[in-house]
Order: sequence, then structure tokens, then C-alpha cells
Amino acid sequence: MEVEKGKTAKYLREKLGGIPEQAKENLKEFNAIKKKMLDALKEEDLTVKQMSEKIGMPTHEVVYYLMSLVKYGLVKTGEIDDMDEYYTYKLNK
Amino acid sequence: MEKKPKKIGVYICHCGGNISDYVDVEKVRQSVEGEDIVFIAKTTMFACSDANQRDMVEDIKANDLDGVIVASCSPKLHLLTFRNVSVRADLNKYTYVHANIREQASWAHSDNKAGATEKAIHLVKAAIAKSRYAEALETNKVKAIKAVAVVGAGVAGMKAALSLSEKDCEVLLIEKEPFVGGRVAQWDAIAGTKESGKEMVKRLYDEVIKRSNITIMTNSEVIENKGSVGNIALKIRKIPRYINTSDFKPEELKKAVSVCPVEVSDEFSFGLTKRKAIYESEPGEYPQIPVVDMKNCTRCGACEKVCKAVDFSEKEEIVEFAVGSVLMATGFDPYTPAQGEYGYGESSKVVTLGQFKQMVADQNGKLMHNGKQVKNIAYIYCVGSRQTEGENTYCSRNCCTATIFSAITAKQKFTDINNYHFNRGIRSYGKQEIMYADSLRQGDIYLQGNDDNLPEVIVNGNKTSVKVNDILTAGKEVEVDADLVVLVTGMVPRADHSVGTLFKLPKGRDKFYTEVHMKLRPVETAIDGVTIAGTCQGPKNIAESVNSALAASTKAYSILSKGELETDPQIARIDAEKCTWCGACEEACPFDAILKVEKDGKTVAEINNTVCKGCGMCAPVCEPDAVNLIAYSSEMITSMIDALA
Amino acid sequence: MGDINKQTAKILVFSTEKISDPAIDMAGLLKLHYPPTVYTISVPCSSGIKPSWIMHAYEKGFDGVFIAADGSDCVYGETCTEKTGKLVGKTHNLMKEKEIDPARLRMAAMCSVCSESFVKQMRSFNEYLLKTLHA
Amino acid sequence: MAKINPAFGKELKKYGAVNFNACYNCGNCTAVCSLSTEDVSFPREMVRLSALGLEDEITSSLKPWECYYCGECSTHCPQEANPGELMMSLRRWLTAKYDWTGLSGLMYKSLPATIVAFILTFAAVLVFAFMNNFNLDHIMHVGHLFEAIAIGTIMVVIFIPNIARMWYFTVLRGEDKVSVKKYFSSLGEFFVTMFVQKRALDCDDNRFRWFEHFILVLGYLSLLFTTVFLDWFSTPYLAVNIFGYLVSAIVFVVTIDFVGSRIKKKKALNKHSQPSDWFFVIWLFLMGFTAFFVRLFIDLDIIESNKWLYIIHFTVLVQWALIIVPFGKWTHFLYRSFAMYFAKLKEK
Amino acid sequence: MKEAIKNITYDALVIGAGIAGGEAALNLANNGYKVLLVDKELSVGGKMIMLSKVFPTLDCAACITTPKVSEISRHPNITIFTGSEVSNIRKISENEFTAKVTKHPRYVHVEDCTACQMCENACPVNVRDQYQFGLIGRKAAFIPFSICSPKAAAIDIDNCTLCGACEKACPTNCIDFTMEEEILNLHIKTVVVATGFKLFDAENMPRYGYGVYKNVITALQMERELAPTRPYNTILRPGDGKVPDKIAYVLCVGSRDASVGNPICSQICCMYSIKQAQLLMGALPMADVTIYYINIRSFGKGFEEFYQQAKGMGVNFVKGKIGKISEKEDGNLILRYEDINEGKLQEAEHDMVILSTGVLPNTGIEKFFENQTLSLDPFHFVGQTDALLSPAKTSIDGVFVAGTAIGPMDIPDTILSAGAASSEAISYLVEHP
Repeated sequence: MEVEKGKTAKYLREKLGGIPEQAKENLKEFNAIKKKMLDALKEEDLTVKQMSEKIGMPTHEVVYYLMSLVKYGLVKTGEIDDMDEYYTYKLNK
Repeated sequence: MEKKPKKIGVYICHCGGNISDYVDVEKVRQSVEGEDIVFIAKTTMFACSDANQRDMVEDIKANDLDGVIVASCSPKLHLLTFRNVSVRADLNKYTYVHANIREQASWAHSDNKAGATEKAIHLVKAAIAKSRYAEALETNKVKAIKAVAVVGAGVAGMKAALSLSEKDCEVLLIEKEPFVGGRVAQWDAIAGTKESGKEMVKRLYDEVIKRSNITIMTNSEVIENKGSVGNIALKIRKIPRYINTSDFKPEELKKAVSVCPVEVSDEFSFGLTKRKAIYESEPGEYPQIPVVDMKNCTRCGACEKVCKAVDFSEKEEIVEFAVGSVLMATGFDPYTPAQGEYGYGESSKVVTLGQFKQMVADQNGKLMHNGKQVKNIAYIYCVGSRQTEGENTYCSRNCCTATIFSAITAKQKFTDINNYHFNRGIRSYGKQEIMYADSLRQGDIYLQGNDDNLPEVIVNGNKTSVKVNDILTAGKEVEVDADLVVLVTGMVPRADHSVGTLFKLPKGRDKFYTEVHMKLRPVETAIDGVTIAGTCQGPKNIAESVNSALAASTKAYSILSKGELETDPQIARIDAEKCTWCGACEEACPFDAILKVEKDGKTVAEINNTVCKGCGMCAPVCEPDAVNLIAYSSEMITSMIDALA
Repeated sequence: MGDINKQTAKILVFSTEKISDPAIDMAGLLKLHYPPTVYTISVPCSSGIKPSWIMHAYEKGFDGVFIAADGSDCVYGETCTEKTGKLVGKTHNLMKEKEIDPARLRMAAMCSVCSESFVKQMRSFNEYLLKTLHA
Repeated sequence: MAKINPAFGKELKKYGAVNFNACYNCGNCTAVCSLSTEDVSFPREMVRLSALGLEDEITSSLKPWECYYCGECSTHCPQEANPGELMMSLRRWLTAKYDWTGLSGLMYKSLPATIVAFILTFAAVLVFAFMNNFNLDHIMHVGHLFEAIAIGTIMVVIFIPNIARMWYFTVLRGEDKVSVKKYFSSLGEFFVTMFVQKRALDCDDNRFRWFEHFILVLGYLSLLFTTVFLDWFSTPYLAVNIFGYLVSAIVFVVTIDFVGSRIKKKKALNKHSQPSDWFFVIWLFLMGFTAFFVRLFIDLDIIESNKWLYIIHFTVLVQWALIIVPFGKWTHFLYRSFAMYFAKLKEK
Repeated sequence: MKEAIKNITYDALVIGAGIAGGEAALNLANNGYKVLLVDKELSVGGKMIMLSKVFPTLDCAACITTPKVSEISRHPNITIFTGSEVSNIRKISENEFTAKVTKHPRYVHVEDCTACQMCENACPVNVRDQYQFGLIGRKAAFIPFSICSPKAAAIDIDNCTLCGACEKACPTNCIDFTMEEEILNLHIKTVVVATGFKLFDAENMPRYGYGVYKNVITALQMERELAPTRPYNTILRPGDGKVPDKIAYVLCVGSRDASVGNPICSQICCMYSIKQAQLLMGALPMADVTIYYINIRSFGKGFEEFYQQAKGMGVNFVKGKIGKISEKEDGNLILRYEDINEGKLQEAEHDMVILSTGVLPNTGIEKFFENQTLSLDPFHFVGQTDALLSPAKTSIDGVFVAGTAIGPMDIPDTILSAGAASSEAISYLVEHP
């Protein structure tokens, strides 16, 4: 069977009869978190702790998602505080 | 420089937008198409695609191009791809030149399209400059003798010899001593096997003598070496045994030994026993042929009178061999404690681990020393290793386990002994940990000091005791009355390192021979064609020595297996006209690749093509600027700088 | 040369094929930006760079030369660092003779994944050169 | 300067120590022990002293008594050296050390000696019963009298001298002088330990065992009190009678669980039961059990036709009083209480 | 589409493409033998390629691994299958084995991929990156890591939502969801087992709180934090992104510990911890680093000097195994241990704890073999029949073992072991042509 190059995802989707729920859920969750974080950073630069309080997410999860957003180029690392402990993070415009 | 201007083709890759989104590839093409040697300048969506590769081959053939340039991604990804394209079009692969305009232009400067384009133009122009000087190069081929000299016939040496012999390689196994087996032959019980050291040596020796392609030379030493990897000429001095082995009667020989008036301490038994100047091999020493030790012989002639086989007319021989490579397996020396170090030499109760092992092997029933039964044995670790004052700062790696194993062996044989281990932190790494646990379970007591709190041996008349502030008991001072104090002596480099000096083998901080790269080339040395194996490189246990011996044999074989050596043509070249021989290049070369030669009545430097690695370290040190690296010549680099400026 | 020349200094980088050039490649891969007037010529080992090449670069208008050395990772042995150091010293003497600011030659060891440090070096070198030469 | 004595380890093995010389001194046991503190760190120190055989240091130490054998140290010991069991063995060894008669040591080390002692006492009871023509009333009367006399005698002849020895080894011989005032002010620790064992509560996940142990101690002491001072077997008071049932039931029910866990060997502390441990729990069980049924038979009025029941109870009683209490595991109850008291004295 | 079944023939099969397998393959290939190198991961290079720097020379792991890796991948005599698994190895005669190789689909045509990362940018999915040990996310269309080989994207099909964005973004059309599992029938003459090791799962020691206390991480995670291709922009504790300044190393986590079933010493943890401590002192000059140890096993060439150097730099070494760890509200951790030198129980507060987890065998290797038994040692590493004199020989004639499949060992020892295995394999091939 020949499937047109560049349009093979649809082929597999049809063949599998859909995509795993978990993958769907995971994407939905990430998109929601990404939006929340980026919205929060639109208002002000934040540390992990501040972000955690602002969006109501445990700090270790904030670290994970925020660092991922840094990796994807949406967020960048700002200055470190006076105690040399926590960095602030800001939008990468 | 060539007279006829070159014709080259330039291909500029879009990389499906990865380049062309930031670099104006068309502009690049236009800026270079006017260059004198550029015959074709094209852009392409994917330079690496099959279609484009085919086009390139056609272009080269149709237009009789002398070389091509592809400006695309990093050469780490596709340099080889395009070199192969050139080869397919019957060009020499070294005529190909690569320009990296993705990683170092479009991606690095995706924030500045104009800048990225400008840079790409310069990079391609530099590539054109390079192409102008690019030469067709052929790899150097040298005939390689498929034979390896293995120096040292201990366990590592014999194992390496066997491994090479299995690979259809001639082996010359050279041993300085009259017997093979090295240190392992001296040992009985060995950790990790039921076999004794002596049996292990016998197993190897029996196999070695079966092989027709191994030549064993005992009592022999390399005294001269010439040439380089692939063809090394060795001169070997062979000292005779002074025994006519074809015709000797064992009874006569026994008599000869008994009448010999000379008695010297026998190193084979760690000095515990004595031997004569003419002596038979002990069980475990191979070949089982007697020998006269001329260093100690007084030539009194007593032996000659009772034994016809003794033949003092035998002469030292110098034999010559040519081999392709040399494998060093010269082993270690056990550390000799200084007079008074932990009571050594002051009390007869203080012995070394080697002596202790021999005592355990020799005795049965009760362990006796100087006529007294031994009950309490104190082992003092790290004697001659991990020195805080002294040169041997390194850990000897094997002694912890060797001692623990000896203590277990002794306890199993003489059940009423007590073992006290005065250590500095037990290093029974890996699976050897089990042995440590076994020793603890059998009731051995471990007392630990540290760098600034070492155990002390107190010799007081007949009483010898050992004390330490035991850090495992919160620093409490504890004392043991010892019937025997065993000094756990570490490994040190061979005092006699003349062979290494002969081959100019570099040594490390610890004075053992050192490898080129500890991680990735652990058996190769800076001297091409010379590999190292076993404990001449540093402390190792038997399995580790054998591993390195096998690894070294593979490396040695790999370079010789094809019967010829191929070396990279991108090496240094000397302009004999400019050279005034000052020796600076020779000094700078880390590979000993520069030779001092006479050429047309002038002393000049010459590159040993098989040894040169093409690093270029010799080039900047040359005052008259007579050295250039092929493919990185001054002309080429300066013209590239011109193109970039 | 276009406008960009005024904004950024022209820097010639000598990189080494096995060690520091991959780091410079990776800077591109990670989209870490540095001035586009940084040009690289790569050689087998940093200890094989001739002082005359560096001097030639200044003559041809390069503002700075940077040696991305192998350091202790050099595949040709431990003496590389020392030898690279010597040739830098030799070049400094030549630069003094020609009254060229010795700070226009920089050297740093770059491991094969030291992309960030490369970019930092380029930015600071660029700043220095702009300040001293194009102020 | 201390001289090492490797023979000590062999001696200690007779008291039930297993594999403790496998210890490589990592200190994990001390670190996982929830009773260990910066000032009183154990069990590793005791393991080490035992391996080196530093007897004096061990004799003067109260640390073995501070351990309640939760078993965490043994569970997590990387060398499987059983530090918990070592502490237990040291308690046995110390018990023998404190005992001036030397009989404790004999019983711990020699099972045959213990069995002989049990048989002899059983024979003595039988002979006594025979001599009295199996007159139950008389035997019960003597039994009751025996309890009271035995308690008094053991206290005076065995316990007081032994405690004095313990006091000498651990407090008096020490360097610091203890003020008289401190002897009084520290007494509270003694009673709290004896009745409540509140330290055991600090042992992790150990509340149930503590509770069991607590009610067993209460049950046992109450049973002693009821039988000796309230003369349960012939009490006219209903309340006392019912109380007697209750406490004797507590004793045998709890001990059933103890025996069960020693058989199952799930927890570290149950893995290496010594004969002394078995005798202790089984006889405790038998005490409660036989006492319960003796009284039940009395109430049902069938004791006359089942005289053997009381003979058994009496035998158990005699063995308990003459063997287990003075020389067996029972003493841990006493020494531990005093140990905590002495420890308090030594506190700075 | 049906499974494609192909027959392929090589001289040697090397299972595992870490440095042991790679070195063995190179030695064989350099002697003219055709080698198939198979690894279940998406890249060759094994664990070493993930490391920051290596002890005791402190040279960068990538710098010495990548040239080797590229030598392997460019060698004309070596064929590499990544993302593939070997099974059903049968010995059918003195010099012939058959085996099955299952190539899992990567959904990317490696030869066409230019590693441009456009698919990665386009992919909307975010999942924990296994090559950064979960410290950060990655896409479902991703290049495994920056120095991987083959340098090509892959699709994580379990997390892919099949949205097709990557396909649209790909300039070379190399993404192909029609790819299927491929099963190949293999004929070889000799086998080298170089399946490496796995690390002790720290969650099996609940008293250290790994997985529960977020500031307790493993040394491999710290290795990533220290690498130049690190997940965070600097060293951060994953619990709340704080720059740590009081860091503890807990040694012998899951080694030298019979209570968790691994009584042997892992041989490398002391040294890698000392190395990381030195790197941390460099990266965070103000930080305190403490190493809690039982015995320091710095036995190799230059190791003891490296240990002394760490002491000289101010790394604290405390003799005593950590008993338990508890977490404070601010995420700091309390470590309970006996200071052996003092003989006293102590508690210390640290803001980040690194567990130096031990080396365990990769289990199940023996199941690759069908009609012959590959014996294991008591610790479930591959057994050696003549451990001292022929360390690479296994219970099956013609099957050799290299590297940490034998037991814990450091990089130089692994290379030597691979040298030995290839030496024996070459001898075997010469003997059984």
C-alpha cells in the first residue's frame, strides 16, 4: 500500500483507530499548563516559588514544566535573587 | 602550485529551508560564481539527496572538474558522503572541500539574515581558497611484518603470546629470567580460582610450547631496536644456561648442585630459602631445565667435575629479529620495605606478604615461625602504597584482596590462628567484596587507621606488638601482641626498566609506563607499534592483567593483520631546502616521528610517514618555517584568511 | 563589507577538528547567537597553529584572533596545552613588535560540547574589540 | 590501651549472638535506630566492642538495656550482621555477668543444664505431693505460701546482690561521682520504665507490640498480686475472682501471640529465638493458662477430681520462681528498669 | 503490511553498543570482519555518552566518546541497528549461530534526516525526557540528545498524538508513520555480549525518600545537571529550582548491601561521586559538598591522587552510612548517620542529596539464547568460565562477554575487557573460518 509521503500520520491514526487516551490527556494537560504559565509570566517575572503560588502547582512540577518551556524557547532565565538562591523567569519575546 | 588553473564545482545547499530561510543561497551562489576556478556554481534543495549526488557525479565527469565544494551542514555529518561522491566520479577524495554554512552560519546567526548570508559567502570563498591548494593524496602504505615481540613471559606476556599465535601471527616471547611465569609462578593459592599460581603458569606454558609460531627465549634481553612500527629490528642478547640440555643425567646434576659451594638467597621463595649458583628449577618454574647463575658463580669448577652436562664453554649469543610490533609485559616489583619500616629488618617476626604466602603454602598442621607457633597475625596494609611521606602516593589496588584472601587461606589451614588487619579502609572492590565479608564472618578483626594515624609496630625484646588508634572504635588505642607481622607491600615499577628506556616508553607520575589515553586507548603508547600490558603499566590483578594482555594483542595484531600499514596522508612535510636542522621539531613531536637524516650532504629533518599523526605540533616551532602540514599548509591557510577578510 | 561591520568585530577563530569545532557546531544547533563576523578555520590540533597565520589575519584586517584550544582533551597528548601556550607567547612577542594590542589574541580551552562557553567568549571578545578598536 | 580478645566473640555466640562479626562498621544500625541519640549511640558501638572483645567496656555499658529490639537495625543491616540480636545476646551475657551465683550463665549457655533444672524441680514437686498423699488443700496452701516466701528470698538472696553488682559495674566504677540527691530525683525513671516502658514507644511502627507488652506486664504483675496477696484461688470476693480471671487470661492470650510470632519468624527480633526466650514465653503462658483453669475448676467444683491440674500449675509456679525468675529471662524486666535509672544517674 | 523477513549474514554480532560493544566491534572490524552492532536504545554510546566528565582525568565524556562513536558509525565493516533487540540465538554448528533481530520502527528514515529539529519545534507534545532522566521535558518527535548517533530524529509513538505536525514541518519528508516492526533472520559466526549494566533503583530504599522527596536525586541525574548539555541553565535542585549550597552524597545506595540483595561493591560510585563533588565545587564555588562513605575505593590508576585532590579542594568526607533521610518543610533534608570517627549519631541538614546508586546486572540476557545455556554468576552478571586466564569466555563456545555485563567496572577496565572479548572472538573466527 502506498501512502503519500508527508501524510502518513493520518494513515496510522486510521489504522490504529484513534490515539491512546493517555497521550491525548497528556497533551491537553501540557497545553493548559503552558498557557497558565505563559499568562502568569505576561504579568510579571516570577521565581519558581512565586509561580507555584500563582498557579497553584507544586514547586517540583513548576520546575519541570518551566525548564521545558525554557528549552523550547518560550521562557528564559532572568536574574538570580540577592541570596543567590532563586532565579526569576521571564517570557522570551 | 599547478600551472593549469583548476576547475571546480560549488554546490550550495538549501537544506530544505534550514539554510535558505536565513542565508540567501542564491546570493551566495552569485557571489562565488565569478571566481576564477569556479566552473559550476549551483544551489540545491538537499545536497545529500541521492538525486543531487548523481548530478554531482555527472557534473564532475561531464566537465572534467578537478574538485568540488559543498556548502551545507557540518562536515561531521556529511564530509564522508561527499568525499565518496568525488571518489565515484573518479576524483581523489582529498580534492573535496566542505563548507559549513548551517551550524556555523544559518543556525548560529538566525537572528541576523544579512550577517548570516555575508558569513556564508566568506565561508564558501574560503573553501574555494582551500580547494585551490587541495592536492590529491594517497595513503602511505608500508609493509608490515606479521610478527610481534612480547617482552616478558609472565602471565600477561604468555597470554598475549597465545592470543597472537591464535591469530596466525609469529610471536617472539622474550624473558629476561631463566624461567617463565613471572610473579604468578611464585604463588600457590590465588583468589578467584582453585588453581594455584604454579598450575596456572604450567597451563599457559604447556600451551605456549605447543604452538609452532611462538619462539620462547629465556635468559634473554632486548638490547637494541631500530626502525618503526611495521618493521622493527631487534637485537637480543641470549645468555646461555651453561648446561648441555641434550645430554644430562639428573643424578649427576643433583650432585653438581650439592657440591656447589655458593649459597645465595632464593628470590623465587621470597628469600625464605637459599639456592646454589647452579640450581634446578623448582616445581612451578618452567622450562624445567637447570641453569648456572653466572652472576654468583665463582667458577670454582666443582660442578663440572661431577656433571658432564655442565658446559662453561657455552657463549652469549646476540640474535636479530625483525618484528612488526612490540608488546611490553615486563611486570612489577614488590615494594621492599625500608630498614625499620614497621619493624622490617628489626624483628624476625616482621615479614612481607609474599613471604607469608609462601609460609602458608609450605607448612601444614601448625603455622610455625622461628620455631614458635604462630597464633596472632597482624597484617599491616598499604606498606609502600598511599604513602603520605614518600613517592608512592598511588593505591596498589590488588593488595587488600590479596591479603584478605591469604588470611582466609591461612585460617582455613591453621584453624587456631587469629587474623588482625591493620588497614586504611578496605578496598575490596567489585565482587571481591564477598571475600571481605567472608573474612569478617570467619572472625578476622579489622582495625583502621588513617593518613595521619598509622599503625605502629613495637619491637621489645622478644615481644612484637602492633597498635593503632582504631577509628572504628572511636579512636581508642588498641594493641595486639603479634607472633607474626605481615607487611602488605604494594606494587612498584620494575627497578630495571632498561627495555622501556630502549623503546623510549614514557612513564607516568607513578613511574609505571603510561598509555596514550587512559580511557580509550589504554594499551597503546605514544610510541607507535609499542603496546603495554599487565602490571608494567600499573597495579593490576591477574584477570585485569590478562584483559590488558588480550586487548594489547588485539591492537598489535590489528595494525599488522593486513600485512601492510596504511597511514593518513595528511601529515607533516619538511622542506629540505629551508631546513637547517635545529632539532626543535624533533623535540616538539610527541610521537617520535621526526628523524635526523643526511640529505645531499646536509643534515635535515625527515618525517617518518608511518609514525606521524598529523597533529602539526612541529610546524609552529620551526624557525625557518620549513615544516607544513599537508592539507593545512601556510599558503592554504593564509589564502583562506584572505578570503575571509 | 556591509553595515554589520560597524556593529561587530571581525574575529578569526582557530578551532580543532575533533574537539572545539563540534562545540562551535553545537552552538549553532542550539541557536546560541554570536556575531556573524566570527569566522572559523579548523585545524587538527591547536598546537599546530603558526604565529605567522595569526599575524597575517591582523594584516588582513581581523580585529581579533581566538584560539579554541583542545586543552587537556587533546587526542594528540598532554603536551598540547603547553605547546599552544608557547605559540601564543611567541605571537604576543610578534604583536608587541608590530604594536598590536596583545589582548587582540585570545585563547581558551573548548571541550566538544562547550558551546555556551564559546558563545560567551565570542560575545565578550567582540565587546572588548569594539570598545578598543571601533570606539 | 585495650587488648583485643577474639575469644569473647565465641563466648558471646553461646548467648545467641549470630554473625555479628560480619559487621564492617558502616554505622547504618545506629543511624536507623530511633532510640539512638548523639549522647547514647548504639548498637554499632556494642557490636564493635563485642568483636574486639573489650569486656570491661561492655560490662560497664548500660546501652544494651536501652535497646528495645524493634529489629530495624537488623532488617537494614547491609552485612546481615544482626546487631539487634547482638544487643539481645549482650543482655543475656550481662544478666549472667551481674549474677553472683553464676547460674544464669549456666542456663543461657547450656540447654541440658536448664532441662535438668526443670526436671529436678518437677520431680521435687511430685515427691512433695506424694509425701502429702496428694492432699490438694494442703498442697495449695503450701503453694500459696511458697509464692510469698520465694519472692522474698529471691529478692534478698539473688536480686539485691545482683543489682548491687550491676550498680557497681556501671555506676560506681565509673569516673563520675553521683550525688545522693540525684539518686532520689532519678527514681521516677525507674518506675516509669518498670511499668510503662515508655522508651519502647519511640521505636518505629511498634505501638502494638508496646501495647501488648504493657498489658502483659500489667497482667503479670496483677496476677502475681492477686494470687499472692489476694489469695485468688480461695478468695471470697467476687470482684477479686473476676479480676483474677481477667488478668490470667491476658497473660496467656498475649503470650500465645508472642509464641506465634516467634514461630513465624517474620520480624528480625523473632528470627533467632534462644531456649531462654522459649521457656520464658511458654512458662508465662502456662502460668496464666493453668491458673485460669485451676480457678475455673474450683468454681466448677471439679478440682478435686482433677488434682493433676493444680500439680501442673504448682510445678510451673515452682519452675518459674526458682529458675526463670532468678536466672532466666525474667530478670530483664528488673535490669532494664534499673539500667534506665542508672543511666539517668549518669546523665550530666 | 506484513512483517518483512530478511536474511542477513555477518561474521560477528555484538549486542549492546555502549563503549564495550563499540570497542569490541571496532577491533573486529579493523581486522576485516563484518560486524552487526545492535542496541535497544536510539543512539550508540551507552551510558558513557550521557556523562559529564570522567574521572580521574576530568576530560569531557562527550569529547572522548563522540570521536569513538563516529569512528564506529563510519566504519565500513560495521552495521549498526539502534532501537533493535536480539533474541532466539541458536548455535547450529561450530561456527554458526542464528538469531532474530527485531528492529522497532523509529518512524524516521535516518538516512534522510538532517537533524534540523524542525519536527521537534512543531511537535506539541511534552513528556519527560528519558535521556535527561526525567529532569526536563522533550517532544514526542525528538532528537534523543545533542550528541547522539545516528544523529536523527525519532518518534515516541506511545506519546504521539499523530497530529501530523512533524511531517508537515519536515523539509526532507523523512518522517514516515507507515514504518513497521522489522524482523531479520541473522546468521553469524560469533557473538559478543556487551549488554552493560543498570543502576539500582533508589525507590527500592524507601528510607532515603527518592521519588518522594524531590530534592533527593540520583548521581546519574546529577551527571546530567553537570554536563554541558545540561537540562537546566545551571545546577538547580529539582524540588523548587533553588541553587543548592549544601550538597550531600550518599554512597553505597544499593551496593555492598545484602539487605537489598546486592552484596558486592559497585567499584565506580566512590570515584564518580568524588568527580561530581569536584565539578560541583567548580560550578558552585560557595557550595559545601559532603560525601558520606563507608570506605573510599580509589584503587585505580590516579584514583587515590584524585581523592586526595578532592580533599584538598575542601570536599568533606564523612565516614558513616546514611541511615535515613527526612524532609523538612522548606525542602531541605535531614540525614541521620553515625559519624564513625566520633562513634556518635549525628544529624546533618543539606538542601540537596545525591544518591550514588550501585551497579546491577541487566537481567534476562540468558534468555536470548535458545539451545545453549549462558551461565550467570551468583550476582546474575554473565558468568566467566575461566575468569582469570580467559576473562571473556562464557559457558557457550563462540559467545564472548565484554564490559559491565561481567560485573561493575570503570571505563578503562571496560575498554580492556572489550579488547579481551574481541581478541577471543577474533581467535575464534580464525580457528573456525
